[in-house]
Amino acid sequence: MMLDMATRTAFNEDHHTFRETVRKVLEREVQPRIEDHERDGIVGRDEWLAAGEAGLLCPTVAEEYGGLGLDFRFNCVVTEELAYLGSWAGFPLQSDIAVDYIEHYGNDRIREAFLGKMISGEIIAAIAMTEPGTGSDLQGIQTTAKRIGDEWVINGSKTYITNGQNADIVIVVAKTNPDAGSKGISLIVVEADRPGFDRGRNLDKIGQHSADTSELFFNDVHVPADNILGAENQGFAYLMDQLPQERLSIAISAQASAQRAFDEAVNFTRERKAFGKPIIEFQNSQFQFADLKTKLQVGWAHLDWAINRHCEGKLTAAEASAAKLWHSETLSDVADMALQLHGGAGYMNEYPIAQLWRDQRVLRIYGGTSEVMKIVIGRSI
Amino acid sequence: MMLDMATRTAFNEDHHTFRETVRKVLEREVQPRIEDHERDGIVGRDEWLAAGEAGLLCPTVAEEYGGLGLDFRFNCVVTEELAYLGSWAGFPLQSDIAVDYIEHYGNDRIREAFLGKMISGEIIAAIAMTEPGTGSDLQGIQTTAKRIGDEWVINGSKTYITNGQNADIVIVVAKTNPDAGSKGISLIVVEADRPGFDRGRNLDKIGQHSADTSELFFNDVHVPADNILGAENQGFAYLMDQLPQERLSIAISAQASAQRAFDEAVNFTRERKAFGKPIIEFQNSQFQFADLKTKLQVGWAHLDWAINRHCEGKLTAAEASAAKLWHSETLSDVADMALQLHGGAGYMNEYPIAQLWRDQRVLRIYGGTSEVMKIVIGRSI
Amino acid sequence: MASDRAVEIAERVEQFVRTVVVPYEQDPRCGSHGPSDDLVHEMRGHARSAGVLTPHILSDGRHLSHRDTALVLRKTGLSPLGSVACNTFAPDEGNMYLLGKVGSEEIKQRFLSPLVEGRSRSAFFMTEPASDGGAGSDPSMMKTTAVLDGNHWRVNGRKAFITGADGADIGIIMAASDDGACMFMVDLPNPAIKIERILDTIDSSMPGGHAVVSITDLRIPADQMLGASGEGFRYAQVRLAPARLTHCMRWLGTCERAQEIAEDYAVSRQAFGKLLVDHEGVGFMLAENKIALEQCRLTIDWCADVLDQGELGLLESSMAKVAVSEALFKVADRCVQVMGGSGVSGDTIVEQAFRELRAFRIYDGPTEVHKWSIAKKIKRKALERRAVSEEKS
Amino acid sequence: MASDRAVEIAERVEQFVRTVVVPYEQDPRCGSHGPSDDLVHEMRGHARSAGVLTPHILSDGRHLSHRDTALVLRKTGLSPLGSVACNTFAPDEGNMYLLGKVGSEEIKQRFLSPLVEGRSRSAFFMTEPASDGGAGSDPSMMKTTAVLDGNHWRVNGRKAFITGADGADIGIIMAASDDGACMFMVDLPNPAIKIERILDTIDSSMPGGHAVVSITDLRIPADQMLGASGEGFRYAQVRLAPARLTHCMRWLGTCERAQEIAEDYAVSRQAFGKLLVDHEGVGFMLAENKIALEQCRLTIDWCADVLDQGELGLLESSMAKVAVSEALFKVADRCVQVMGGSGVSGDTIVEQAFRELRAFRIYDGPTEVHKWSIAKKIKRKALERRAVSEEKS
Repeated sequence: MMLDMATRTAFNEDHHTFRETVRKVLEREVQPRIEDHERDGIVGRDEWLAAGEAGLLCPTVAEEYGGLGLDFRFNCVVTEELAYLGSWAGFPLQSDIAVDYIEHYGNDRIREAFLGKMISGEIIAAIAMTEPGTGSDLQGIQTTAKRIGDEWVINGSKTYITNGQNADIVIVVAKTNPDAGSKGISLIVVEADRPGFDRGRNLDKIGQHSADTSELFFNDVHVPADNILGAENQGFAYLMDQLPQERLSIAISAQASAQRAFDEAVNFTRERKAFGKPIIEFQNSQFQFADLKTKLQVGWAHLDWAINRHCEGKLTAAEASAAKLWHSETLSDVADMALQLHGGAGYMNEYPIAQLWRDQRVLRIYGGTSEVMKIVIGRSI
Repeated sequence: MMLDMATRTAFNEDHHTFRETVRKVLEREVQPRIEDHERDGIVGRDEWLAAGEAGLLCPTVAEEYGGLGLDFRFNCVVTEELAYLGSWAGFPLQSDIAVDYIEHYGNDRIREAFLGKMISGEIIAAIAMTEPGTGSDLQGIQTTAKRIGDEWVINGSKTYITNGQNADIVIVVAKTNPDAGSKGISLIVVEADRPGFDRGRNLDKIGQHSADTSELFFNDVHVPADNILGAENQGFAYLMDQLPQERLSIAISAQASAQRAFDEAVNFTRERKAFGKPIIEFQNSQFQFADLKTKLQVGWAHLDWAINRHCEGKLTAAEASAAKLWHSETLSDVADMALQLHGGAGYMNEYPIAQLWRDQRVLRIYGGTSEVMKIVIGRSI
Repeated sequence: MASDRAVEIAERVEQFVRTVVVPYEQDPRCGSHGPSDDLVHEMRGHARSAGVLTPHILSDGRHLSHRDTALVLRKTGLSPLGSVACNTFAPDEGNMYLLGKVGSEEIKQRFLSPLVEGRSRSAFFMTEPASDGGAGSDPSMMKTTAVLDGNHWRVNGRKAFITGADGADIGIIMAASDDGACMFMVDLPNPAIKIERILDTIDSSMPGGHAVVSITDLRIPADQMLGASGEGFRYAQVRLAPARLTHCMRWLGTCERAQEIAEDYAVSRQAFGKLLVDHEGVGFMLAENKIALEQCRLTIDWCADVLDQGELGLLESSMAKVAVSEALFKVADRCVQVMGGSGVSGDTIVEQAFRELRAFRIYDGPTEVHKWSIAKKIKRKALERRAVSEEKS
Repeated sequence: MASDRAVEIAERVEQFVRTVVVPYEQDPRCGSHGPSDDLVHEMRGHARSAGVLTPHILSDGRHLSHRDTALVLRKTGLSPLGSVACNTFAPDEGNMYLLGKVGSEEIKQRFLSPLVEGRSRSAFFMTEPASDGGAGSDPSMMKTTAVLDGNHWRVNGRKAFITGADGADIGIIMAASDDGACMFMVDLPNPAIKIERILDTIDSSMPGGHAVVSITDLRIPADQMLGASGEGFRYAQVRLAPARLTHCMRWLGTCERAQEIAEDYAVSRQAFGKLLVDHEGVGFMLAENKIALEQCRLTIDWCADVLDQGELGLLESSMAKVAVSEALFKVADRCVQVMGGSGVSGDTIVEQAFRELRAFRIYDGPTEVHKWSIAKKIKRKALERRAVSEEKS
């Protein structure tokens, strides 16, 4: 059971070769430990280091910073394979989202300090955006960073932060000019060993137990002034710039996960019988599978279009939002029907479909809810 | 208001240039007469001849038979533009479906007699498959062709035949070996002036009034033995071979028509106010538009993938069926919501959306119902 | 529960519609703006003989309860022509209800009686063209004016989507005086009321179709005002919820019939070697329809019970209208799909049901407007609950 | 209409669940296989004091009507813990119903009384592992056997999805004798009945979870047979429709509560400068939920009325089960979506409602199996209609 590349249009031979490596590494390092990750609510450091060593982390970082300088399609390969495997290890957050902020907006000291170790997996990054009182509406955030001498002093709390327990560094979205709305937001790197920084409990979630998710507290946390990424009060613009890639990354996970749900249901219903014949042979099953296979065909074609467009620098914010919206909603449809086709086994956590179904629900919420995607797309009309 | 080519991936400059021509011809020859076509239930001969003269008909026919020998993407351009315009003139049936049977399976006499005139629009073709007692299930057809001497003698009746009123030649699907099921079916060309051939009334339909649709009756119709296309009893296989292109063609119409529905709704709701503000500014409208725009983005990406794949000879029957299923179902969703966004005006036939909504319903039925598509796709799993 | 009386009436109506009205469904006098007046009169004659004309109004002028009406109107709706034949169709049915509730004896005598007897048709002139910035689905924006001029009112304005205006004998006209909205009774035709055009719409069940109308210096004697000046909105609300609900009742009947037709088709036709109904792809659609139809019936009955308790039922009728119109459209769509090519042809009423139900998702308030008002009511209640719980703590 | 008595009981139950049970929702004893037996006993003690233990069974052993039960069980369902606390949960509620209907006096005395008093828990051993080719949702394929051996029955077989088996005091075991299916009463635990494993499932409301059980040479005294040999399927059908419907009742209550929570969230939280509920994208979802919840209530009451008329109600309960389980799942899903990040967290019962309703679309017959049987019934009726009309013509 693996992703079929025969009809794909986004990848060349180099990517295919890389994919073979990724599959081997994940099969060896991650797959045997998924149950542990689920139980423990976190992916271990060893897996991060193994991924780093095999070149799975941050493949786009430029050679001058110790990276491989590859195109984003290599990230896509990792994200697809991880989602298809059913692991929600936070590698994509590191490679597809966090590292770009460090590489694009960090000063030399910041790049020097973090990029190499993010590639190796020695440093795990998180991005702290959402707060207990706000959802996807960034203008409502309350965390502040005050400039006092050569330092920023940060106060506030964040929630639903992926990699929150593991994180060695946190990119904090904070108000540096509380009166200026979206024009008063900056991004500041906080090292996890700074006094005043605290992690809350690893949150109890419906799914994605392997992705540690936390509240984070900042109580008079002091960091050097040049821990800021880019210019003061420009954070909102940087976030907007990076959002398309983040949303595309979620769309990729969604599509690969949907394919896995489909494959699970096909395999299951071939074996399992009801009323004397394999479930897959009932016409209703055939029709449901036909519907799902159709959605997957359409989805892969669209995803490759979006990946190619992103790599050509043409993917707009509205297009990326549409991709996130469509692929996450489609994943929910596919996962729900795939579970239903399992019958009673479908709600047993021991079957991959049950975990997948729980895991996928949040894709319609994180990275901006479907409703926020619609607001973004709606504005482009 | 026109189709946007900026994000498309199936066409090159030649196609774009051709598209300009197509738009001009349709704007001049078809658009002013759409109301007439709707009222009369048929597209006039003049429009066919004009389309032929401008090179819109059968662009793929090889140069040796008087054609241009272009790739199928040129057909796609015509089909897209026609559907976007809101005309259901039977050009795509001629160019995307009928002509291939003549060119691929006709003998030299048949090719000689018909190809040139199909290109010029002097001959209009129909394909007679469905019968009053059968739907998409070809094995159930009752029309027979008996070999008597040097002739075929055809008896039976057909229904829902597009171009049925206009047709100069009809490719009849008939049983030549009634006991052999799908292996006893042949395709035979019947010229409309043969004694015993009769047309029923132009059928009263929910929509697509411009596409003449008829019952056809065959009462001891004699045609020469070499009016058969290809080999005796091989008709089912030929039909299967051509079906992917037919279904792709319907998918193209569906996608272009969906885009038109969307564009109509955007334009209308920008102008029309409710409770003091333009309807487009209500959040529900924005969300619905976002949803539709997302489906269209996904649809165009998929359609181009399918067109490219078809032109590379790789599109499978299941993939083409999935395309037909998805695009026709999506069209229904898009058209329904686009109508709803028009409010009361939406059910006035004078607004293009009302006609479009009536026109689109049958796309989920003709060329094989959604259920039959699901059977085909289901078998491929 | 519907009363025994209603059950008896409903049985007679069903018998009449199935045996007498259904054969008219292929009559060429069924045009795109509804059945012709000639055809209407012919069918009404039969209904009168069969004792099923205006079956929801008793001989003493009282109406059946809403719950009883629901049963009877479902049966008149078994054919798209049935409600016209039995005189239970829109807008006359709602107009009769309104006149019965708020009309003076003189008005009832002069305007209501001929309607109940099925001798006249009426139209309700409320909605105004949205393009004029007038009252689309929002009656508080009324632009048509009524000015007192001696013992007459002078009315000016434009109206849109006026169902049945063409050919109507009686009009109820809404216009704003200085006191607020008013309603007036007028005989039709009247030279001051001009039918600008009859809209060509996707539905086709209502005689006279839907018209755009201009009213220019219409003079109405003061005693033809319905009720009191300024009370027009209150009266409109009296009519509002019941009229919404009777649409639901009639179209439920039509879709029940469409489902019967689709079921009959599915057990009489083979595909790929077995009856259509034995294909799960078909059987499951019919099962979904059966469930939806039952839920529509329950929802209508529930709302009717609320109205029978004397409530205005604005929330409940909004909920019912959204639920029923959306569900019945899906039912009709699935019937079309089950029947394939014949589903989109005029051979059966299935394709008409599909078109009619499409329109019903818009008229009498589009789904979105109802959801909007339901959401407002949810908000108000949740805020009250919050206030209470904050007070407690 | 529900009786006054039921209204009074329902009010007390609601008061109890809201004030006493809801605070337990964050209790750490709520595990992934349902609340611990310790927690169950603690809550039951409170319910006994409050006079709301087993509120649907009267002191003389009679049950409330199904219609009345619907009202009371909706209220016990207001918390996912409420039905356990009030002893109206599955499978005990259905088992009590069955024993009340078909149990002898001795059986009632010995097995029913402790259940009604909330002192024991029970399990119903019917479903067999589909992987063994046994009776999944299809009881006619029963593979567990019962052989008479002197004055004892010897039972062997395997059972799956046995809710509450772990920790149960009483078992009803279904097995096939030469006469056909039989039911037996046994005390638990019993060394011949081995819990192979407790399944880890996405739902988590039922004490004891769902178990796979093997039965090896279980000896049951002949007088512990429930009713007569070979009548087991008939008894199972007695239990079938009511038990399906009480699931609908309880989960309706839970989703009504989820909707309250989502409404409260939507009026207390701002986004982009206004209350969430004022965004149409949120308000419309809540409006859809309100409509769906009302329709679920109506559908349950309708089916309850059918059962109260003494019908088996197999068709109606299939229709209700499909309609209610599918609709409530969508309600729960929209509640999650309205609440965003907190919707997927354990902070409120919304995420549990979402998981529970997902499972409910499968247990007690997946939607597809019900649609399949509804379609068969449609077919039979349509063929009959066709035969009649052919006869006439």
